[in-house]
Amino acid sequence: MALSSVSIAMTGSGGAGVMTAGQILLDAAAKAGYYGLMGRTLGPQIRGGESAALLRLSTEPVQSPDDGFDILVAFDWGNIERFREELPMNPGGLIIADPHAGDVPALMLDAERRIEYVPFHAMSKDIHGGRVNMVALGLIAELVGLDHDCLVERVTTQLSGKGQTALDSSRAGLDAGAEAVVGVKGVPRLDRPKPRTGDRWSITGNDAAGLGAIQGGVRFCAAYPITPATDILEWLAPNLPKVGGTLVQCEDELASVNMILGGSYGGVPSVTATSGPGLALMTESIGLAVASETPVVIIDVQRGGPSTGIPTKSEQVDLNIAVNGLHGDAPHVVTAPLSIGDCLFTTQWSVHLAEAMQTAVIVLSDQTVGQSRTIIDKPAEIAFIGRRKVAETVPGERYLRYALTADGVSPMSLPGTDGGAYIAEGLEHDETGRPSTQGAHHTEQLAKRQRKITDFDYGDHWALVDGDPDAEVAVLTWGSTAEVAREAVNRARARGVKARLVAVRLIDPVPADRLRYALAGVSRTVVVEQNHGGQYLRHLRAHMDLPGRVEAFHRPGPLGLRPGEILAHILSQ
Amino acid sequence: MALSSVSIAMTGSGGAGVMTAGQILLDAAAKAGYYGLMGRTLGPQIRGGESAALLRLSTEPVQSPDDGFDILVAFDWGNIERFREELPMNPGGLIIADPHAGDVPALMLDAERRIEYVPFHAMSKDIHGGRVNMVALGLIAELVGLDHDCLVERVTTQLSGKGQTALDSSRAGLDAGAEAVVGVKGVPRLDRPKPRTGDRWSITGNDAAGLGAIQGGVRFCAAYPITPATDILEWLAPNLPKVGGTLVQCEDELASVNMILGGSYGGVPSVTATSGPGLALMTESIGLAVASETPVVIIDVQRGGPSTGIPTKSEQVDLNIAVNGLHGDAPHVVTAPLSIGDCLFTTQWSVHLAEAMQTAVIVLSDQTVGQSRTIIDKPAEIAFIGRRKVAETVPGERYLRYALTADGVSPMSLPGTDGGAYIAEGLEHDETGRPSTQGAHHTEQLAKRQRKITDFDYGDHWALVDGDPDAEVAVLTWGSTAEVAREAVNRARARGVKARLVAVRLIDPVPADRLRYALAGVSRTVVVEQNHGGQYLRHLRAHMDLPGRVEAFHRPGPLGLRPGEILAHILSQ
Amino acid sequence: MDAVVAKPQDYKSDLKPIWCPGCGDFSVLAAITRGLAELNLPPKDVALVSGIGCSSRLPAYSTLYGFHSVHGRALPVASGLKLARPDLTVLSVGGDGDGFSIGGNHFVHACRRNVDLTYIVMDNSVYGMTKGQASPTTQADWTGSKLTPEGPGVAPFRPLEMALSSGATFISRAFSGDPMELTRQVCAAVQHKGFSFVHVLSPCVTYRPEQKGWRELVHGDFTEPYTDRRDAFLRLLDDDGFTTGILYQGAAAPFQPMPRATQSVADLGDQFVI
Amino acid sequence: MDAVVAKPQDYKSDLKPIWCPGCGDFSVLAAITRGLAELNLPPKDVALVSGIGCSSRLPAYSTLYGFHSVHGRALPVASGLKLARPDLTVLSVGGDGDGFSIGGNHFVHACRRNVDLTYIVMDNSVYGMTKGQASPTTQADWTGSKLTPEGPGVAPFRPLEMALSSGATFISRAFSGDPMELTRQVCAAVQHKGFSFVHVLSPCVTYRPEQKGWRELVHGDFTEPYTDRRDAFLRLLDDDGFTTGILYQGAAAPFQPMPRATQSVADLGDQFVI
Ligand SMILES: Cc1ncc(C[n+]2csc(CCOP(=O)(O)OP(=O)(O)O)c2C)c(N)n1
Ligand SMILES: Cc1ncc(C[n+]2csc(CCOP(=O)(O)OP(=O)(O)O)c2C)c(N)n1
Ligand code: SF4
Ligand code: SF4
Ligand SMILES: [Mg+2]
Ligand SMILES: [Mg+2]
Repeated sequence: MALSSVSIAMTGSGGAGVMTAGQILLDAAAKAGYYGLMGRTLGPQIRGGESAALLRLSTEPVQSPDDGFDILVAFDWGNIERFREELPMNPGGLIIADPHAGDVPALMLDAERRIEYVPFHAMSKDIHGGRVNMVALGLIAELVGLDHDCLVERVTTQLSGKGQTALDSSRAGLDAGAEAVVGVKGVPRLDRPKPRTGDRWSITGNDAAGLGAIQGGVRFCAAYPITPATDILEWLAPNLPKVGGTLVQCEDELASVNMILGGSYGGVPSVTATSGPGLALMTESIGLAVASETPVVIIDVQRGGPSTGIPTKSEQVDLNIAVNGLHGDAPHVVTAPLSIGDCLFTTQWSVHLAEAMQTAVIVLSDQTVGQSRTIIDKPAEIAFIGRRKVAETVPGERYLRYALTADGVSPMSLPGTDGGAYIAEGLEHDETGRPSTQGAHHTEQLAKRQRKITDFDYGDHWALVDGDPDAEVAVLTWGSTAEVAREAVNRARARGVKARLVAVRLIDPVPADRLRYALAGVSRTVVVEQNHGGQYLRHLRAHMDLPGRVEAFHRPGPLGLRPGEILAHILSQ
Repeated sequence: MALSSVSIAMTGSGGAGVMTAGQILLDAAAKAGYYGLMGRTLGPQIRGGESAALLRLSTEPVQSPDDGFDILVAFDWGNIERFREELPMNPGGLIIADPHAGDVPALMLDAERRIEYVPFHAMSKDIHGGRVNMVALGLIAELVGLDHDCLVERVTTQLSGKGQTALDSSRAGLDAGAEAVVGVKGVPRLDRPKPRTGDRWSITGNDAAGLGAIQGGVRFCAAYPITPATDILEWLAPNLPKVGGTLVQCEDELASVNMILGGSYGGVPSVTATSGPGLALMTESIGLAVASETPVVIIDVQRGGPSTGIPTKSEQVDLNIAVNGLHGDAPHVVTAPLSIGDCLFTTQWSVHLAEAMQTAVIVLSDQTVGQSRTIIDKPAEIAFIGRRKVAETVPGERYLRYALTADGVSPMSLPGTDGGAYIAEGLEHDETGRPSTQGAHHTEQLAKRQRKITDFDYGDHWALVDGDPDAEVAVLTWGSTAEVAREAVNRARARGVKARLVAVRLIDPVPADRLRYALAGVSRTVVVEQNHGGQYLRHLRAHMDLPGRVEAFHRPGPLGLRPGEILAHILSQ
Repeated sequence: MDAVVAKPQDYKSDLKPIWCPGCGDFSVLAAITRGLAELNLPPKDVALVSGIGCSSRLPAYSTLYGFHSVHGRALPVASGLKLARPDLTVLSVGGDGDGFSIGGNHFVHACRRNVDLTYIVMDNSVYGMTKGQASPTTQADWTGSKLTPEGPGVAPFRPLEMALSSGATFISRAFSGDPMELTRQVCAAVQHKGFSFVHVLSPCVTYRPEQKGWRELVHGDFTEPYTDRRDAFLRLLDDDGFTTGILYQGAAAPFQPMPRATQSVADLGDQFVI
Repeated sequence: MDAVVAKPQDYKSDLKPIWCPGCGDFSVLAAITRGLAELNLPPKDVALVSGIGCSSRLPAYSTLYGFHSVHGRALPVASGLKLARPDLTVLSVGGDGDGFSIGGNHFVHACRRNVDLTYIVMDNSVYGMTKGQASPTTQADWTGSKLTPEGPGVAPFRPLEMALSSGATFISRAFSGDPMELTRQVCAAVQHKGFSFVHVLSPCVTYRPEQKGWRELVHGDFTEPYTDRRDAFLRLLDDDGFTTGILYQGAAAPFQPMPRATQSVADLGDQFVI
């Protein structure tokens, strides 16, 4: 039984080294020529709580989880009821358990389940300094057909600096695990990897977002830590200085967003990252960015809501606030990365959009793409670099900061420029920036701020469109569910359904014409998203009529959407 | 020429006493048996700037301004260009100017304009302690046919306590003004008032909102001043203590909204009032109200936006943020008063809704209704009083704060109750309130919080529906534009157009079934609102299909919508 | 309950804390329950309000009424509750990030406002919940966080000095490792009429393991509370941050309670009659 | 402009202030323009950042670069600007409500952070812009506002003490009615390396007409700036709120500037290569 992809979950209490093992497995697979991704789920305990590493390894580039896991390796069963539902098993899936941890709990059992017991604990005890996770790793790699040397090499790199003893005992653990395979039956194995050239990257969505920001031109970041956005900041903090930029940890999100307004006013492209609660605190000042036409990028790594909600789990639930959360008529831009790897492109593009339109861009990432790690080919260079239309000022001549231009974008002067002094203004103002309460000024500035967003040429990047030209069903989705939806569409097509994927990166303004074109000809449009309220569908409805029969397919987290459930929906109608 | 309503504007620089004169005129008219309303417009100067009192007096109850003014009395022309557009004149309208202030500025002149010069300034100089505004008042009252004695009586009441000299000079001013009428031609006069019994009130929308809150059961208010909401707070501050309540001035809006969450958790119905920028700061904690199911009422007196915008002018621009401004899936309620007087009913009803559903209710008032004053018959008693479903707890038995009830409302225990202790929780939780990350708990609590809002019986109060049963055109509007729209509908009907008014008080959840019923049979639905983005229409579209041809009719402020422009739209299609 | 003598267990719920083994917050929970038992306050009449953070999870581990609000907003929620319900005993608890960073403004203004409630801050000079970033009380050169790899580079926030400058009327400091003193302070703070601030050095064993060494640094030198702000200030100028005890207790009147009604709601409208 | 000597008029725009005749803020505007002229700083290299309030309208009356931001957020905007553009001279201006009420947290943390900028607060103990409510510096028994008819009932905020406790490195107080001293302080503050705080008593003639009497109360007794926090504290304990002069000037290094690039952006991705 050889497969193009195998999904593996490892669970265990904190300290068992589940995450380390997962990361090594992913990187070793990458070295061996595979692709893959790894998500993570954690319990509420700060330390020592249960956790699970959720992997999928594949011969082809893959950024979606499978419906379930083919192999579940349980180091122990602590608090399994808390995240049982995040561990769906594929039919015929194999549970490998340690007898030391007791019987497999009833809630893990169903008709199709197969169980093998392997005494990881006892085996590790036999090794001096032996660790359960290394034994398990050796076993899993061997099971799925990953080259043992590759694995050993990876562990060696990972543990370099920990001393020879640690290396030796790890190696012994890997070996012991690999040997234990003989006792295990009915094992799904991966096809051989295809030969590929070129570098590959192991990267999380949050790191990719940080890199995208810098590539887009960002040199200033001010932020306040919040799960699951902190990693972006923790990546930017040491990396920004390398390229002449800086990051400031602020007292709160009110300070963060206003600091980047200051940095951007100074001419330095600026970013902040947060999650729902922090975004809520920022909206007043995002409105200031809109009114004063100061470019800023706010990355919202969404988590379960409302309120404090479920900070460590994922949902696509901040579309409402991102699109409509500002007071007054405040047009701005909202984007969403379509995969872990796409966090790079979408963030970089968003910096470009913010700078080009002198507005606020909110990037709707989420915990799923942000905190998952994937293997990708080294991305091609992306052309987008934030470039502002800078004003050519003439000393002595009145500079019109908010000039009524055809495209709505008014050339901006940077502090230090002679003849370019102006007041960035949050009060309504005339073309010079002087406060005005006159209806004429208000209307023309409102229209200009709208026009620059609506009339901008977003090019082909607004969405990923893929599938049958003569499709009957369109799966329309946004942000992080794109790859899951893509897999569902591919499976449907494999079953003969004419289907098309439309995965939207540009959430607001709604690219209505392009959407109509992308959906042309379909008789069913299935709108897929991971939230309770169907926020994207409502947003689309507000702005356009969708063609054909519109079917809402959405449910809340924490379990991410699965290709199989979307497929089932496609097939069921 | 006798009219059922006359509209009068008075303008002058600060200190000229324009507002005092306006208020006296309105109250005197009320005493004489008329109805009416008075709006106000002010320049940016804190003191001494230009201002205008904008009145309409009528024999019938009236809460909408007319298209323009029949009489404009200018004490002077300082900075008139700044608010010229807020002073539209009716055809044949009369400008009364003081030669002392120079010629009537060109921008006030057009073909149909008639001008009379009256030397207010010189006349007031002739009186010991004489003031321009009293002379003007005497003149206007006489012109429009208001009983001179009524006016004198009102001035006497108003100035009681200022001493006999002040009274004498005011009286002399009124007399002089009244006598000057003989020189003025082509004067619009009011019909005689109809005889009425019962008390009448002179009240602003902001005061009415304060009273509505208290009548609804509010006894605690925490707030931070902001134009144009401060008057609500300034009314509540001395009045709450009379009924055993209190108001706290906070350090900011973050404190305000969280203080009322605390007060409400304690069992005391609580309110805050703010405007757009303050609402933006509150959204994170309004989300906490939703998740923790703590009833609170937030009155947003909308002003021109975005950002600091136009603080002293009106717009209906915070619908987006009020409806969709919370992060996560956060169902709550949004209402809007339909007139100055309706601020009383809608606020009281909103307290009732918040308490009954244990949720956050955002009331979208605006500067137009909030800061205008009107004459109304003393309102009938309103039954709605905030009443929470209080839990009957049994000491020793586990109390389920977030019990999954059929209607989604879970009985709430109040601190001090034995056996009722629980933690109000912003993390996702199970029925007891204990934090949980499990999908099952999340989904059931999301559904419950949605259900209690969606399934609630809002009764007939969701809207005001009026007009022809066999209407072809429906004018669909919300909040403060209701009365203007009503006048437009009435004028259309007078011209033989079959028309209906649907003025919606319940903005969110969208009462889709009721709306469909109210719009049944029409072939055109004109959606009227005062903003740039057409926020309400988008909101409706997001939730339902409107019948017939849908026509958007909206424009931004500061000039309030006029019946005439809506009528023109109705007739033009 | 009034007649019987309360026991600390009466105040403890059966929910297992998410805290790491050895976290200082366990002792703070114990001291609060012990203090409330000593004061014999019925659990139903006490409310605990918190923000977000490891320390802010505390209310759920009690049998009291509680509000686990949002990050930084515990004090306004607590103040609103106490103002609306003066009959309750209200405590607010949380961390140094919650209280001095995002909640810093409310801290300052709560000290000024002097509402009769007790604020207990579990200070570990770190953001525990978000996995170890610098907080306002972190030393400028602490390089333990990836977010500030060169150290935060900012002079630490001085909680006691800030409280005193802001006008707090009860100010003390305790160490979670000295539960008796902590309990004594909790009792005194709850009994104080007005805003009382208890600054607790409460180690984060996970992200600041070196704080286990606090035991050696702590010394109980605020023996008698000063009643004069001047004296307290002078004392603080010599403070090394590890002195425990009640520093200051002033006598300003607490902020306005709910008044008694003097008029019926029905009559309120009379003022609008012309 | 570098060669020529700047004149105060060069820094003044032709926009007519919305301020009431006699408002103290006129003098502050004059002192800032005079001070910048004395320092001969080209207007194009100076930025003025404000929040919302009467006083916060000041930037528009200058020929400088400026940001009229939102209520309470002037300091973060100014800090971000200075950090991103260390070559500029950055000043932030605003009122007591803007700076100590809604902006109180940023004030405290800006004092700690010590970014090299100057913060000038025009304190009139009232919210002028919203027509006369109590501010943090308003006396507890001031009954002039309808919002607090019995007076705010809260002890006034002490700006200088708070700044000192928070770690500000330059602290002074001036009176708008003494323009020479005010100008001197503006110059010294701008020249100070680090965060400088100038507290200006600037009467609101409209809502606090009694403040015209401040002229009689003010006395210039902070003659030499203290360089030791202790001394400054001791001095403040005797302060009546009307002492003018430079109280304190410390020597802590300003907060991190933008570093020089050491690597090309293209190489950043290398860390992800397996
Ligand atoms: C508005 C908002 N911003 C950020 C966060 C993320 N967050 C949660 S707890 C916390 C800091 C906790 O630190 P502290 O208050 O010191 O508590 P500790 O965990 O150390 O006890 C932060 C930044 C949040 N929940 N909400
Ligand atoms: C978020 C927000 N809340 C409230 C306001 C209303 N507001 C504008 S200025 C102001 C206070 C101004 O007082 P201060 O800063 O002392 O300035 P002054 O007018 O006295 O110079 C307030 C409360 C606002 N603009 N934004
Ligand atoms: S992370 Fe630190 S503060 Fe949080 S529970 Fe663990 S030891 Fe305590
Ligand atoms: S209201 Fe007061 S602070 Fe505002 S401009 Fe007038 S005098 Fe100055
Ligand atoms: Mg902490
Ligand atoms: Mg002020």
